[in-house]
Formats: sequence, C-alpha cells, structure tokens
Amino acid sequence: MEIGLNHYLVLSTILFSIGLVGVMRRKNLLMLFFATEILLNSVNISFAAISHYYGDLTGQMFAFFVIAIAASEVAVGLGLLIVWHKKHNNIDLDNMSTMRG
Amino acid sequence: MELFLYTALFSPLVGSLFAALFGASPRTKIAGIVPSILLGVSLISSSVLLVLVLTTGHTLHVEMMTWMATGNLYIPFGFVVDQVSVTMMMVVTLVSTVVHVYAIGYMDHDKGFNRFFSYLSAFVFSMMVLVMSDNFAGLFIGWEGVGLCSWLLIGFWYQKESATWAANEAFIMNRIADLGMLIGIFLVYWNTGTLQYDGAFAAFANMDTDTLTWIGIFLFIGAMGKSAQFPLHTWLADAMEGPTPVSALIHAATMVTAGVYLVVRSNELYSLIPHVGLFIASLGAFVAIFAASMALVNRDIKRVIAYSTLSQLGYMFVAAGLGAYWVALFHLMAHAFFKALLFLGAGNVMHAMDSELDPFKMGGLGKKMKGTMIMMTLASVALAGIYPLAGFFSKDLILEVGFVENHYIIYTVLLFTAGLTAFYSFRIVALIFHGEERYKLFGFHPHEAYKFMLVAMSPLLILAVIAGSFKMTYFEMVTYVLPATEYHVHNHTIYWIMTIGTQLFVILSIFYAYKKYMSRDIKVPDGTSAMENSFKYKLLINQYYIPYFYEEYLVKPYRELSTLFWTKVDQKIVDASVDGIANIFYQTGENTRAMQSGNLSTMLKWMVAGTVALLSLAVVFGLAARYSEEIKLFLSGLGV
Amino acid sequence: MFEAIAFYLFAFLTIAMFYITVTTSQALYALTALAAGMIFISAFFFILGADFLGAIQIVVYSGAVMALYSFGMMFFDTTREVKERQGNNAVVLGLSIISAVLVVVIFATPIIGDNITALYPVTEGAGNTQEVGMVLFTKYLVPFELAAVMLLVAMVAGIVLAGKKMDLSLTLMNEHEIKMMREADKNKKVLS
Amino acid sequence: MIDHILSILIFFPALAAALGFVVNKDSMRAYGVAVATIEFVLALWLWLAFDSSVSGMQFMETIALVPTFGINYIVGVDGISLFIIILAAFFTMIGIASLTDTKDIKNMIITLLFLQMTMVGVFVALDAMVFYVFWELSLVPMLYIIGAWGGPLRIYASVKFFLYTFAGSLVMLVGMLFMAYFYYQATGQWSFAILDWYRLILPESFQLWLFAAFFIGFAIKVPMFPFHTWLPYAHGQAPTIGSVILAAILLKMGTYAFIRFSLPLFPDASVFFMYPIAVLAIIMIIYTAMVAYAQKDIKQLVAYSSVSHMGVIILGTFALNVEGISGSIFLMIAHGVVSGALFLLVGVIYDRRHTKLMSEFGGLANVMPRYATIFGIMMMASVGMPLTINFVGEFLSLLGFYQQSHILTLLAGVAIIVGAIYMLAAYKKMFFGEVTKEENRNLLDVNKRELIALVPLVAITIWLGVYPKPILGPINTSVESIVELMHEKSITEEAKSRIPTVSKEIRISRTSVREVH
Amino acid sequence: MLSPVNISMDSLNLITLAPMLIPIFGALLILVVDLFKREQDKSLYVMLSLLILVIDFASLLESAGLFEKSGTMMGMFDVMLIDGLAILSQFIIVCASILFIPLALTHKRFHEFSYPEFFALFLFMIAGFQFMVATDNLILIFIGLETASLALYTLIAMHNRDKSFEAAVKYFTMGALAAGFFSFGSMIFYALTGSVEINQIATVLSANNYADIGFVLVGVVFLLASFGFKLSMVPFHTWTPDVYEGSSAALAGYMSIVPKIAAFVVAMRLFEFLIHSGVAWLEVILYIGVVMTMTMANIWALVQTDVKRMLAYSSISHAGFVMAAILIGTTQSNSALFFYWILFSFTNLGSFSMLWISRQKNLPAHQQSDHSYDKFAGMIKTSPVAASIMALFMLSLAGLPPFALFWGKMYMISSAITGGYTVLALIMALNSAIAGYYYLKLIVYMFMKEPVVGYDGEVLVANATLPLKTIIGIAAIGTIFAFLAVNQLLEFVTVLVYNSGY
Repeated sequence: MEIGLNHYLVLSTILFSIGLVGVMRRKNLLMLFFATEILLNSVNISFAAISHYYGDLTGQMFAFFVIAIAASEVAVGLGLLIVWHKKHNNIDLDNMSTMRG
Repeated sequence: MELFLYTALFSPLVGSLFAALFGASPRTKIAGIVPSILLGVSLISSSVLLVLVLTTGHTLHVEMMTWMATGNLYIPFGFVVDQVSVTMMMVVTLVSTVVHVYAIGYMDHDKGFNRFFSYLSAFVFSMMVLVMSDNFAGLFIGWEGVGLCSWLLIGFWYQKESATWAANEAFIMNRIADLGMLIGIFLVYWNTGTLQYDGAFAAFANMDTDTLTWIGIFLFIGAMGKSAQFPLHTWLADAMEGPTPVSALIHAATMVTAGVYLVVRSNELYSLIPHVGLFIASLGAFVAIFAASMALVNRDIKRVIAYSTLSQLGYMFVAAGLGAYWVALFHLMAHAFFKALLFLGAGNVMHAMDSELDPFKMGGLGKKMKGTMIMMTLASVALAGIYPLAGFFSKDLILEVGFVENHYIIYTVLLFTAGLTAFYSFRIVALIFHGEERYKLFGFHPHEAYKFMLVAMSPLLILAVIAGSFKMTYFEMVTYVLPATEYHVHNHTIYWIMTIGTQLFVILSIFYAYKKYMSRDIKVPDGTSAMENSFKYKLLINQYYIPYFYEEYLVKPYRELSTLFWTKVDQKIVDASVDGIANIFYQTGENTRAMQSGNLSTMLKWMVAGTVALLSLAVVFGLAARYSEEIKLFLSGLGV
Repeated sequence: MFEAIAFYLFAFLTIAMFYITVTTSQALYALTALAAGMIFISAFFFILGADFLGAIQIVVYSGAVMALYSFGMMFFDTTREVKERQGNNAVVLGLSIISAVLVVVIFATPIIGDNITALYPVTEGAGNTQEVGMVLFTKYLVPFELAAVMLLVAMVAGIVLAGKKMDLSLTLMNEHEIKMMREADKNKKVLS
Repeated sequence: MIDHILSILIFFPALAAALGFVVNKDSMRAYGVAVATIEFVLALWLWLAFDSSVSGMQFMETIALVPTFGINYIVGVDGISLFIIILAAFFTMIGIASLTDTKDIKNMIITLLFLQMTMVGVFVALDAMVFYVFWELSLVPMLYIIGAWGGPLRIYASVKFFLYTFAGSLVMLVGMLFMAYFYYQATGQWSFAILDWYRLILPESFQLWLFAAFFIGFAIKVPMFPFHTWLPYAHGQAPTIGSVILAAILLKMGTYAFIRFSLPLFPDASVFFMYPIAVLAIIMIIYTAMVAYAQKDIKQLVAYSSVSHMGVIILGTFALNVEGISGSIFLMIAHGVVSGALFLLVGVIYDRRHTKLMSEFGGLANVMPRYATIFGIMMMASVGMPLTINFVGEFLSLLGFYQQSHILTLLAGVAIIVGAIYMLAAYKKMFFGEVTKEENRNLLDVNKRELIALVPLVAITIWLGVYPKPILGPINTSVESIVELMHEKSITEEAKSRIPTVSKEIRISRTSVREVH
Repeated sequence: MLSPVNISMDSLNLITLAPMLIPIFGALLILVVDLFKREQDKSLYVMLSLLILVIDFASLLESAGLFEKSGTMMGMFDVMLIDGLAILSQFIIVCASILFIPLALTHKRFHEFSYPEFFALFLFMIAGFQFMVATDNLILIFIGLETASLALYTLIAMHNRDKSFEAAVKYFTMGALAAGFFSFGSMIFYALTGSVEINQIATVLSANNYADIGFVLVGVVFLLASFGFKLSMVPFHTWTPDVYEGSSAALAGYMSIVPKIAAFVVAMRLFEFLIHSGVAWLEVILYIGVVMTMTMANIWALVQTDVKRMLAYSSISHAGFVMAAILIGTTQSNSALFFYWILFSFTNLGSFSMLWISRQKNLPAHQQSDHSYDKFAGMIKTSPVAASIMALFMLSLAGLPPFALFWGKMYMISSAITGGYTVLALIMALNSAIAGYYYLKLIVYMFMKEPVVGYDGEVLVANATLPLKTIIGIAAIGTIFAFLAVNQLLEFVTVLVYNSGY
C-alpha cells in the first residue's frame, strides 16, 4: 500500500506525544531537555514530508531553521544547567521551587 | 390696622427673643416682666382688632411675604383676622398674659426662670401663627411650633427623667397626628391647587365626597393629636410633668384646643361631610365620658384637671362634629378661662404644699389660702356648669345641640358626664380645702401665694363668672363666618325640664362629692381599702391600661425591632453579603494559589493540560463541523 | 513497496528510541537512544528526498548537539542512575495519550489539498542541495542571517553563563566586599 | 475673569494645595482658611453674577480635550448645581476653620483643598468624562482622610468606602460609554457632552439598561438602601472634618447625578423604575431610621439618620414633577447644612471626651447649655421643624411625590415620626437628666472657634427655613426646564402622563431631537 | 538545470531592514569595544546602547514616514513586512528599551551590569523582537522569537542569584515547550495551505472556505498555546510570577511590556483573519481565555504578600484585558490595544522602577521577600515624595482618572461596547474594581500604616541615582499628564492601525 502524507503526520504526532510525556515526567533537567529535542524533531519529520508531497521547499527550510533553533537552545540550556549545577551540585528540578504562591 | 395685627403677632416673639438673651445668665425679673408686658401689648392690639371686627364686621387679610414658591405651588406668610381667629387671639393673648404674670411669681425660685419665659412667649407666638394664618401651611407651622414649645416646656425640668420622657411622648404622639395632617394638606393641594383657606374652601364646594371625606379624616387625625383625642390621649396626662403655668396655658386653654379650632376653621369642609362630623361627635362624646371616668379616682390634682380638660375637649368636638361650630368655639373660650383658673389655683396649692400633688395629703387648706379656695371653687362651679357661670351657657348649649340634632345617645352620655364632672371637680376641692388638716401629718407649712398672682388670676375669675353673658354678642359676631344655627328646644316645657334636670343632677353630684370627701375619717389611701383593690378602681387608676398597652405592644417592640434590624439585618445580612462577595474572591485566591506550586514539572503539566483541553474542544467542534449532516440526520431521527 | 517497508521500519525504530529516551532511568541510555533516534529521523529525510536536511540532521545532532550533551553529562556526572521522584504519572500518561489520540483522530482523515500552489517548487534536474541553496539565499536570506545572530547569541550566552565570572555574585556581595575583590585582582594583574 | 469663574473655582484650590507643600506647618491652618475663604468669596461672586431668570447653563467654558473621541472639558452651572457648589466652598471653609485634629495638619489641609477641587469639578462638569474624572478623583482624598486620621477600624472603613464606590462607578462608566456610542450611532460623531445627550431620544429598552447602569453608580454613592453599609463605617471611623464633608457634599453627588443624568436622559426609564426606587427610598427612610434608633454611638446615629434623609431626597427626585425635584434639590442643601452641623457638633463633644458613646454622656445640658441649645436647634431642623431649612425640602419632596402615589407617600411620611423618635431619644440620652459621669462634670462649653463654625450654620438653617426663596427661585427655573425636557422626550404614554408639562416656555435649545434605532 | 536569478537592489527594499540591523550592529560594536578594552565601566555601555536605540528610533521615524506615503511595504523577498502594526510595536519596543536601559546605572552594583555582554544581548534581543513583529513569515517570526527569548533567558540568569537561575531555567524550559507547540502549529498550517506566510495562509484557507476546519482548529490550538505562553494567558501563565520575582525589578518591568507587545502583534496577525472568517470556536475560546486571564490573575494578585509578585499577576491581568482587543477585532479595539499598551508601559515601568530603587541586597529580619508589603509601611512619613509617586502609579494601574491607564481602559471598554461585547465590557469594568483592592493595599501600607520601628525610609530609595530618578520622573509625568497627549496619540495609533488594514 501507498505511504501517504497522513502516515508521516501521524508518526510525527506520536513522536510529539512521546516528547510531551518526557517533558512532563522528567525531573532531571538534562533529560527533560532531551524531551524538548524530541518535540522539535518530530515536527521536522512532518515538515519534510509535507514539502515532499507538495513539492515545495518551504517545509525543508522550516525544518532547517528548527534544527538551528534546537541547537542554540541546547547551548543556552546547558549554560543555565551548568550555572545551577555549580551552585547546587544537582540538576533535579524538584529542588527548584523556592518561589511559589 | 395691619400694624395692630403685626404687633399682636410679633410682640410675643420679641418677648421670647428678649428672654432668650438672658438664657445663659442667672435669672432676672426683667426676663419675666418684659415678655409679660409685650404680651399685654399683644392683648391690647388683639382687642383693638376684636373691636374692629365687632363693630365693622370687616375682616383683615394681609400677606407678609412669600414662603415657598415652586412649580404651581405658592405658599405665602399670610394672616387673616376674622371673627373666628380674633376670638382665638383674644383667648390666647388674654390667658397667656395672665399666665405670664402669674408665672413671674410661680417660677420665682426656679433657676431656669429666663429660659422659661422665652419658651412661654415662643409658644404664644406659634399659637398666634396657628390661629392667624390664612393657609394650611401656615397653620402647620404654628401647629409644629406649639408642639416644639410644649416639648420644651413639658421637659422644662430636664433633670427629671419623667419630665423628659413625657416631653418626648407628647412630641412623638403629636408627630404621628401631624403626619395625618400633612397628608391632609397634600390632598388639599393636589385637589384644589392651593393651600389658601379661601381658595381651597371655594374649591371644595364642587368636589366628590370621597376626596372630601379623606381630606376631612386626615385633617381630623391631626386635630386628634393636638387635642389629645383617643387613642392619642395619653400624652396629655403625662404632660402635667411641666410647670403648672404651662399646664394652664398650653394643656388647658390654648394648644389642646387647636384641634377644635382646626375643625371650626374648616367648617366649610366638614359641613360638606356630615358623616365624618358624626364620627367626630361620637368620638368626642366617648372621650368626654372616658376621660371623666379616669378623673374620678386619680390622686394627682393636675392629672384630674387634665382629664377634665380632655373630657371638655370631648364636649367641644361633639359640638363641632354636629355642625354647631360657634358653640364649640364658645365653649372653647369659656373653658379656657375657668380651666386656666383652675390650673393656676392648683398651682398655688402646689406652691403652698411644695409641689405635693396628692389631695389626700392636704385637706383643710381653706383656712390658710382663702383666695385660692374661692377661685378654685368658683372655677369648679363654672366647670360643672351651674347657672349663671360661663360653663352653664356653653356646656348646656352643647347638650341642647346633642338633643336638638336628635343624637340622644350622645346627649345622655354627655349628660351623665356632666354629673361626673361635677363630682370629680368637687372631690378635689373638698379634699384640698375642707375637712381634716391631713397635711400636718406630713409636716407641710402651706401659705397663700403672692398677692399679685391672685390679682393676675382675677381676670380669669371674672371671665369665668360672666363669660356667659356675652353669648348673644358673640353669636352675632362669629356667625358672619360660621353657620348661624340657633339651637333651641322649641318646646318650652321640655327645655325647662332639661335645664333644671341637668342642674339638679349636677348639684346632687356636687353634694355627694362634698359629703363623701369632707368627712372627718378620710385617710390617706394606702392601697389596703377594698375600694382600691376593686377591679374598676384599678382599671381607672391605670387609665384602662392603655399606657401599659402602648409601652408593651408598641414601644418595646419598636425598640427590639430596631435592635434586630441593626444587629441582624444590617450587619449580618446586608453588610455581610457585601463583605461576603469580597471574601469569595479572596478565598478563591487563597485556595487556588496552590496551583502555583513553584515546581517546574507542575507548570509544564499545566501547560500541556491547557493545550489538551483546547485540543479536545477543537476536536469535538471539528468533528461536529465535519459530520454536521450526519448529526442533523441523527437528531431528526430522534425527532428533535 | 520498498518505501512502505522503510517507513514502518524506521517509524518503529524512532518511536522505540524516543520511548527509551523518555522512560529510561539511565542518562547514558537516554542520550544514546536520543542520538539513535535522530539518525533514524534523518533516514526519513533521505526517504523524502531531502538529502541536505538529512545531512544537516546528522551533522548537527549526532555531531554538535550530542557532543554538547555528552560534555554536559560528564560535567554533571549523571552517568550513574538518576532517581526521579515520580509523582502522578496518571496525569502524565492521561494527558499525553489524549493528545496523541486526538491529533491522530484528526490526521487519520486526509487533508483536502485544494488551492495549494507550491511557492518554491522543486525544480527538475537539480540536486536537492542546490535547490535548498537557491531558496535559502534568496527568499530566506534574512532568516538565515538572523539564525546566525541567534547562534551568536546562544554562544555568547553559553560563554557568559558557564564562565568563571559567574562564580562570585556581585548581586549578593555588599559594596565593601566588591571593593576588596576589585583590589585583589588588580594586584594579581600587577604580579603577572 | 467672570467668564472663567468656574475653572477658577475648580483649579484655584488645587493650585493652592500644590503651593501648600511649601507653607510652614505652623501657619498652615491660616493658609488653609485664607484659601478656603477666597474660594468661598469667589463662589458667592458666582451667585451674584448668576442670572436666576435663565434656566439653561451659564458661564459655560469649552476646551477640546480628546476631540477625536468627543471628550471635551465643558463646564457650566445652573440653578441646580449653583448652590451645592457654594455649599461645598462654604463647608470647606468652616471645616478648615474649625479643624481640631492637629496631627499632620498640613497634609490634612492640602488633602482638603484637593478634595474641594474634585467636589466643585463634579458639580460643574457638563461632559460625562470630565464628570467621571472628578467623581472618581474625589475618592482619593477622602480615602486618605479616613484612612490616615480615622478611628481604629479606619483602614477597613476607608478601603470599603473606596472599593464599593469604585466598583459602582465603573459600571456607570460602562453606561456612559454606551450612551456615547448611541450618540455616535445617531449622529455619526462621538460626544460625551451632557447637553448633546439631552437631545437624544432612546428607545425604551435601551433606556432601561442604561438607567440601571447609571443607577448602580449613583445609588452606591447616595447611598441607597442595599448599598448603604459603607457609610456607617466611613462616618464612624472618619475624623470630624471627614464626616462633615462626606455628609454635606460627597453624598450629594449621587442625588445630583440622578437629576443631571438619569431623569433627563432616560425619562421613560425613570417612570418605569419610579415605584421600585420609591420603595427602596421608603425602606431607606424607615428601616434606616429604626437602625439609627438602635445605635449606641452618636456619630453612627447621625450617619444612619443622613441615610434616612437621603431617602426623602431620592423620593422627591423621582416625584418627576417640579415640586418634588425642586424640593429634593433644596433638601440636598438643607441636609448638607444640617447633617454637616450635626457632625461638627458630634466632633465638639468627641474632642472633649474622646468617646462617641451616648451612654458616656447624660445631663450635658447642665454643663454645656450653649452646646445643648445649638444641638437642639440642629436636631429640630433634622427632625423637620417648620421654619427650619429641612422642612421646606422635606415638605416639597413629599408633596411632590404625593402626586405619583398616595400610599407610598403616606409610608414615606413616617419619616417625620421615626426621625423624631431616634433624634429625641438621643437628645434625651445625651443632654437631659442629671450629670452621671464624673468626667462630664466640668466640660467646657463650645469655644470661639467652634462657634465660628456653628453659628453661621444655625443662621442659615433659620434664614433659609423662613425665607427659602433666594435658593428656591433659581432651582425652580432650572428644574422646570428639566421637567419640560423630560416631558418632551418621553415616549411611552405612561411617561407622558406621569411627567407633567410645565406651562412656561423653556429656554433650553431643543433643536434637532434625534431618534436612535 | 537551475536558471540564475538576478535581483535588482531596490526590489529588496533594504530600508525595511534598517531598524533591525541597527541594534545588531550596535551589539556587535559593544562586543568589539569590550574585545579591545576590557573592564570598562557600565556607564559607557549604557550610553552606547542608549545612542544606538536613539538611532534605531530615528530609523523607525523614517520608516513611519515612508509608511505614511506608500502604505504597507514588503521587503527582502517579501519576508519583511512593514505596516502600521510593525511600526507601532517597534516604537513601543524601542521606547520602552530607551526607558529601561538607564536603569542599569543603579547606586548599588548588580552582577549583570558588570558584563558588556549584557548590553550586547539586550540589543540582540531588541533586534529579535523587531524581526518578530516586522514580518508575516512564520519562520522569521519563530527565529526572531527564539533569538529574543534566548537572550532574555540569559539576561535573567545574569542577575546571578539562586532565584534568578531558577527563574531562567523555568522560563527556558517552558519556552522550549512553547517553541515545540509553535513549530507544530505552523506545521499544520503549512500542511493545510502549503505556505508559512500568514497572508497566504489566510487567502488559501478562505479559498477552501475552511473545509478542513478540524485541522485549522488544531493548528490554532497549538499556536494559541505557544502565544498564550508568551502573553501569559491562564493556564499558560504559571511562569510569569516566578520569573518576575526571580529577575531584577527593572528587567521584570521590561518583560511585562516588550515581549508581550511583540507577541500581541503576532497574535493579532494570526488570529484576526480567523476571527473575522467567523471561526466561532476560536471566538469562544478567546472569550473564555480573556475572562479567565483577567479574573483569575486578579484573584491571585489579591493574595500576594510581595509587591513584585502582585505586579506580576497584575500585568497578567492587564495582558488579558488587552487580549480582549484581539477577540473584539475591530479597528477601534486594535488601536485600543496599542493605545493601552503605550500608556501601560509608562505606568508599569514606573512602578517597577520604584521597586528597583528600593532594592536591598540583603533582607532585614522582618522582611520575607525583596519587596514585601510591610517594607513600604509608613513610607509617606519616611520618604513622602517617593510614596506619592508610587501611589500615583498604583492609582494609574487601578485605572483611576485622569491618570494614564484610565484612558486606555476607557477606550478599550468602549471598543468592547462598540464591538457588541457588552457583557465583556462589564466584566472588564468589574475586574478593574477587583484589581483596585490590591493596588489600594500598597497605598494603604504606604499612607496609613506606621513605619516598621528602627527602619529608616532611606532604604526605600537607597538604589536611586540621577538617571533612575529621571526615568521615574518621566514615567510619572507621562502618567499624570497623559490626558494632554491622549488625543494626538489616539489619532496617530488609529491612523497607523487603520492604514495597515486591521
């Protein structure tokens, strides 16, 4: 049978949901960032797929920029983690609730 | 002529203000003398006016200035001197002059001397306004003014709890009536478009009876208050807390008769609505006997006299109600004289007995104070209505009226009352002046009042004796404005039987009184005697338990309800609900702030949750949109 | 046919990998799984004829990103098992499953592709890379430049945050301490 | 200068207040009195220059503020507002003159002057937005006065006062914006000018909603029955001067606004809501009077009594005829004078004994005869004794409403009874009887400063009671024009019949009356 | 074979790019300066950035003039879009930045300002926001957004204390999630329309007359989520109070204005056409969102004990208030949005700066947080002028006439009425009443309570220097005398919004 656009969309949706699960249940910040990477990547699949099926390059562009964004987020995110880790020697977000209410 | 009018009207005011100047300073005779003189002036000018009216039959009508004017409403300060008002003016000025002079002596030792005179003159002023005004609003000014003054004067000895209480009672009761009067005035305005007597009365002529009835009723409610008619009568007896001159002037001669005056003044109204008139008459008759009965047993001179006043007012209303306005006015006048005299006499006695009021503690005062005795006796005779004193002419006339108008029940009631009247008035005379000198037991040292006080009283005495002889001239005069109906039992035999019968009846009751209360073995009642424990005695001494009833079922509930309104309704419901709304918000905040747990994981969950919620909504909507036809089909299948 | 097989194969693999990533308690596994997942995704790109994108994917992720992460992991020393206090997983699963289901429900229905005109059509006879370059340097020049700026920002941020200067916080020191510190490193400079 | 008298009246106090920051603390009182006196003189001048035969607005000024949105600074005065302005100036003057709390007197006086600006502003504003600005602004100084110089519960009281009124007036704002929108629909341009709005004839359904919106704002300010609970707190906690200004002027804003906005803008709605509002007013009158009777704190009592009197004012306003409305306006002034005086009197005794509980007093007539006399006069005025200022107002208001409903007026008339009850009872408690408490034995009678404040009030009370014409005249002319306008604008038959037509010809320009669809 | 493309320079319309390039070059300049000469005083960088911003402002005036003449401009291959919204929002962004940057010159020293990078990042951020608002291409929006956000996270963290790191991490993480949502959403729209340009999307969708309504809605949901995060709509607001508390008061104030207006513009571009095309669902959702955001934020603000957190919640509620404009979607409401936001920025920056000058480095015993209410108790006694100004800002925020924000509120509510959303108008009005309470609370503390014993008022202005005072002065004057400028402002805004077809 033929693989249609919907297959890709569904796939990326599933991946996206997995990413959401990660985002929600991860307490270790580093691993939480992994989850966010998953989110972005899952979208990339559909972008590529759409651009393939429409024969239009915009999707690839988007995906391309999404990759760039993901990369730079990693840099900043890690920077933050490092600072935090220097002060508290852990990266567990449960220790990170001094502000509340 | 206006000059005399204005002098008559304003000199009391001047006097009052003059006295008021000394309000703060210690008492000076001036503060008493000047107002008295000014009242004399007022009296003179009133009499000038009287002469004018008598001789020429002209009436005076002046308009001093505008008071209120807005929209179509126009109320001036206007004054009219016609036969009716001039009569009242005479009565008022005369009695008050006397009382003023008398009071100079009576209030001699009181530290509120100056204050007293300023109040008293103020009262006279308001009374003059009341009687002279040419419109209802002006009448109302006087009406309230006398109310205020009576409040001040009843509560004159404000240290006394009872006095202030009585004062407030009087004021509030009058207020209740005044509301009625106010409504009456409103009715007049909205139906006739004016409050001027002449205009209004002219308009009454062609108006439907219902409206007129309402007007009549409401105005009469006002009259009931001032003239202390049942059920608003309790304040009058309590008003005796005030100094005696006050009782004499306000609560016997003038203010309380204002009600009668009102009815007489608006005779053109009441003659259009005889049914209301009949009601007034019946009420009057009832009050007459009702008050007299209470007077029988009371052990306070002044209260006894007060009750008699009440019953006399009843008489007047009978006359007025039956359309014999001039008779009512005549009795009003006569009554003013002898009742004032009676009160002043009582004042002397009080003075002598350093304000002891229980006649049982007196007795045999006659030796000590001849003058007073004579005066009071004569006054009582007049009150009882023995020929040839004033009372005979005025009171028996009312009886005749009752008879002629064929209201025999009223007639009999009044006749019986006449007997009672004679009895209770001589009961106290006897108790005070004759018999055992019981006061010795209580260590009183009575003494006659100042000469000039007695002299001051003498005019009243004379008038009380001879007033009756003016009957015809008076009749001539007032019938210019009042319906001139002669009340004569045309059948002479019946007439004579009636007159003599009445006289005999009265005289008998007088003798009975003397016999009963001059006997040597009168003791000061100590609540042990069988009579005192008898039901009817209790009933009467407690004024038919009416004050008790008011206290228990009106005053107390009002107080409690007020407290309830404040503590429960206002604070617990109205205010609480407002604060409640505020609290709802605040509490919601307190309870939901936990959502901001500060934990990143929770925050992320909230975000996702929000998204999912939106998503599900979206999907529902999306599917609905996509399958709208199918859904429609399904629903139609269900028959929706 | 081949495409279908490839799709399902890689779909299975990616899902598996990412599933491991979000569930395992071993940071190292997670990282490895993530990297693997990324590679498999690039496979999709190749399937879809986006060769350039695939290449980028491999380079950036399994190159840059993974390097960064692994460096980070060394720094944080999370090689040992990380224990996470798991609260209400019900919520987590509930939410995620609902969302997945919903979106799938939507996407199960084909998109009506009317009125869609390829704005930047794939030109025949040119390699994907060329086409990408063409579009990237005309239409998407500005975004491209801005992306560069963004990367610069990220770099600066990373440097600043991770730098030594953050160890002492002027915000928390009072003025006196700051003066002392300033004195101190002046002297250092003089000595060196 | 006379052309800009109104703006001067508004901004002179503000300027003076700003400069007041510079004035030395010790000479602040003198400064304040001087400024207030000048203001008062200016107000009197306004009265002098006022042409009482003209029914329309006078001394109008217009300055464009936000022309694109139809907001302009328009001020003007007519017989309705004139005397309230004078009253405001007057009370500020005697208020400052009789000021006794010396704690940061400087801030107090500056605040008072700002307050005066807002008060005058409210009554001269002829543009809804400008009106709203001053209306809201007047809350702030009052908030500060209550909150900073008040009693133990001052913060609660002040915040309650502020928020309650604020909430109400926000609803009113919505109403105003709606009104402006209607005008926009009708004419194609935005305008918040009241005189423009007067020309608009709204469909009845709109009228009802808008009336309701405005009503909430006004009713809370008045305050009408269910919304009145902020007032006792505010009065109970506020310093004397605060209560005086609040009772004398600020409450009048509400009733004034009813006459300025509700009646002429929504005649049909006014008729529609007449009975409900009358019922509320009657509840106010009787219920509040009873609550007053239950009070133990004399100041609270006076506070509740003023609510009760406001009830009569409302009733008169909704008589919708010249007698009633003139009466209610006159009663506003009367009530201002009387209740202001009563609060001053309460302040007198409070300064001496630092308590307001009536049980603490008794037999004061013995030790403070002058005080007792003045209090007595004012009490009688408040009870509505003829020949005092209050009577004229109450009489006219009730008379007016009697045309609309007999039975309701009968109920409302109970005011004169219940009023007498609580007042006399209070007077008896405080002044009559023997002196019971030792500390009352040698209280000083009213001193010169207090007399300066009180004697004029007594004088006014009597003077206007005997000869109300100078005030009643101008009021009458303006009211007639308003009633005429209402009659003209009313759509429904009932309204036409309820609102009497005034025979005299009206000067207000009623050109181009437009319909909104 | 690919045909070579040749592009004429003027077709690029470079002027559209100028306002963004200026801050970028400025930032680079600062970095370079730092490269050559280390350890410069912060004042140098402050002034440099100030100058750059002024130039930026000038260039904006330039493009505004162009817009007057030639209407909406596309540039750089139609990626850049300079219309009224873009210009207005850039004006707000740049002006707010100009007002913000001098706040670095505090009396006490704080960590972030010792970095030249701080200023560089700041300028990069501005550039990011400017790109975000000056295009209708989702890609560029996305990148601009990310550039700005990444810079912002760093700026927050550079305050360098635990709370600020925590704030930065929270913000960053949720931002990443939001980014995921954004890309997913735009993916769906791309899937639907084959384009990532909003206008194109709109045209295609209406051409299909919303056949795939389900897809559209899903896309809307994801975009709504991501912008809800930026605009801190309930329930995506949770980061706001924490981030504001964690970051320095000045930056918090800045955050309450600039990122939001950028997000508003994008939201307006995105949702306007959807609303107008009668996607009832979106209308309902926005309605609920707006009301929730206003009300709940207010309610939470009631119970705060720290002024800064209170202001955080209050700015959430203000955002909700303004979001209503997008729901209403008339020209009046859209111009009301900008009008409101301009006035709001004055007031809010002012109030946050007041907190900023009262910032202590170490808390005394009786004080729980940086800016707890009791710290301001009796301020009128100790430092009257500061207290009065603070009160002024509070009253303005409460919407009390005639202060700045009242006019905004008034116009916004009016637009709701004219737009036919009467109930909404009432809700907005009543919300302002609720809000009155917590603003009043501070006034009560300052004016009606006694100062904490042994605690002089100096601490409340300890951080003040001339520049800070100037900024606060400007804000105060702007707040008081707003009513003089209202007319011109209104005309200006309305013209720009109207001419760009919103």
